[in-house]
Amino acid sequence: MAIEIHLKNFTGPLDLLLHLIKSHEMDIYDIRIVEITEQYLNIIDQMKQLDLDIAGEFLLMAATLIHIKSRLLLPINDELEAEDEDPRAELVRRLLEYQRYKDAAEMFQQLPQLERDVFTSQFQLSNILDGDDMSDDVAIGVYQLADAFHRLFKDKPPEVFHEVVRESLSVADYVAQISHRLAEKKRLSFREIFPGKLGRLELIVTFLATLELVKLRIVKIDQVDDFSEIWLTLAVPADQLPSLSPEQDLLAYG
Amino acid sequence: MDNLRQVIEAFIFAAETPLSLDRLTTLTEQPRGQVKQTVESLLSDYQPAGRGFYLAEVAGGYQFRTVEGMGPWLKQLAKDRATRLSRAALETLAIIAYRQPATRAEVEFLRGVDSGGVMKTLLDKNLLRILGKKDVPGRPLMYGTSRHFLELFGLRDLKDLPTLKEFTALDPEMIEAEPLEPAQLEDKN
Amino acid sequence: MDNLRQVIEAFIFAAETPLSLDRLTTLTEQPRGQVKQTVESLLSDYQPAGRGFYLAEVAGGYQFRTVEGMGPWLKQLAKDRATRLSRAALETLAIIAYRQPATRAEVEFLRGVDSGGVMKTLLDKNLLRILGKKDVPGRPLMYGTSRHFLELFGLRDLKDLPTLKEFTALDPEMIEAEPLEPAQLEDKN
Repeated sequence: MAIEIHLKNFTGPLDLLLHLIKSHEMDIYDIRIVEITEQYLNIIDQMKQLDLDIAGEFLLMAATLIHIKSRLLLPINDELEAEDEDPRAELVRRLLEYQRYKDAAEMFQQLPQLERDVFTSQFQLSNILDGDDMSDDVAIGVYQLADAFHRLFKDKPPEVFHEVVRESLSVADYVAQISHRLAEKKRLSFREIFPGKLGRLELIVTFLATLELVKLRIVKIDQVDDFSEIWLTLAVPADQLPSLSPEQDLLAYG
Repeated sequence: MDNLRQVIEAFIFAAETPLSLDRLTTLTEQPRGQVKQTVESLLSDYQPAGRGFYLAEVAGGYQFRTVEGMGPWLKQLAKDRATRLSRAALETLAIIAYRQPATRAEVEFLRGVDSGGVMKTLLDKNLLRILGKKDVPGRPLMYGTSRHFLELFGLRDLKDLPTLKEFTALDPEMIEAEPLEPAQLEDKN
Repeated sequence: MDNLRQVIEAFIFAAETPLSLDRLTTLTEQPRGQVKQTVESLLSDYQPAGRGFYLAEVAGGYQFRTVEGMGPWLKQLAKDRATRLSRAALETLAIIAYRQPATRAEVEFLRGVDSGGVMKTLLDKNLLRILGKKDVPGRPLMYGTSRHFLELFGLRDLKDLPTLKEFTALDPEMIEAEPLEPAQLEDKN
């Protein structure tokens, strides 16, 4: 009997087994293990011939089936038999338990789902309230917190971070940091170059780094009027930055 | 307050998520009993029969929702809004909904497959939440369903979950076969 | 159609923008005259007087909206959203939760933007607290999370926070991103 089966149609080996049991009209409490093992292995073989990746879980189940089969075929030892349960029992328990959640999943699928079967008002509160845009707000939970932290590192390779913190007063690092920020923001005011409460040394190094950038003609300085804001812009294309940034040891300050 | 009914109606209508009685009491600054009475009167005024939308009790609160059966019509409006859940995702959600708090190992044992990716998706969709760490060696994370899960399926609370069907094809001899307990599961991993 | 009124009511209620008569005619596939008549009957049923919301004619269409004068009340809904934070606030909170004690400069370096305002908001909401001053030039303030933070996120203590390893283990694809463990981070400071 040729069965058209694709593993991807099954959520896992238990799902596949249940399907085989049903399609062969077996009693789940009395699985014909030899037959089912053969069927199962055939499917795995077919998939192998098609050179498809078979998830480890499906192979693990194959091993389990073979093991059960071999135990059933062993000559019965009367002494042990009394204590030993049916080798199939554990598998049956798992299948039954799995079947319950499979049914529950099916039931969920049939419940009226929000945005699929039922809908809520799309009235936007922000439409009637001035300047209270809450579209950016997110539900919070431990997961969201961990996710937010993780994303920061995904966007920013940790290596960069190490270097800067360990040698927090290296001009070269500040040069890299400032030019990176400029590449991102296009334009920074002189004040923005000094974020937050910097220590005296940090202020000095930041200032030196800024001067260095101007000297290297990587950064351009503009001021419209006397005493008005001083603006810094990148004088070179951002993609050339890596090749232009000075090496650590080229800078006398170290 | 003269217009308590009006204010409560507006609150429930304008809120993004269902509002509980407690929340409404805080928002309106009125006695809880009075708020409750008003909500009940609104509930009976906005019955589903014959209407396009009604006042529903969901996720521990109140929310105006379209009546059931409008789905096929409204589908035209909701192009990408629906949360499509795969069978694997629904299975995982079902296990966690019924067994919470559940660990990843437990889910994987019951499903027989690696479920990390699916759980991540469900966490991203805000259908699961992390409940803390289990007091066993290794301190694995415990997962449960979120309030949004209740909203999505229109459940008032977790007690509203339909009971799990007892074993399909029930065999009297097998009734003793108890569902696996988390304690038992832990040993398997 | 028997339930045209019900369907139109549901359409207007669930749509993101006001629906015009033409649009409703297309959506319901019913004669325009009949649609018009139904909408008019709905308009007279959902008059603003005494209600929290009503059926409004706006932008050439129909839409349910809160009645005027509810603004001051509804504003609370926006303010007092206990379980929601802006993305920027969540990000900042995450950095401080995992790296505490953390300085403002550290938060700003990781986020790449000025974070003074956000940190102020978090301090106001009692989610952060000041742990002291760091023994480095400039003696910057060090921040950590508060007890209220634990309450809000349902954590017993900080050890209950998922480690990034557990977090990435959910999704093998994320492992490449090579997260740092809190303990590792400690050493770098």
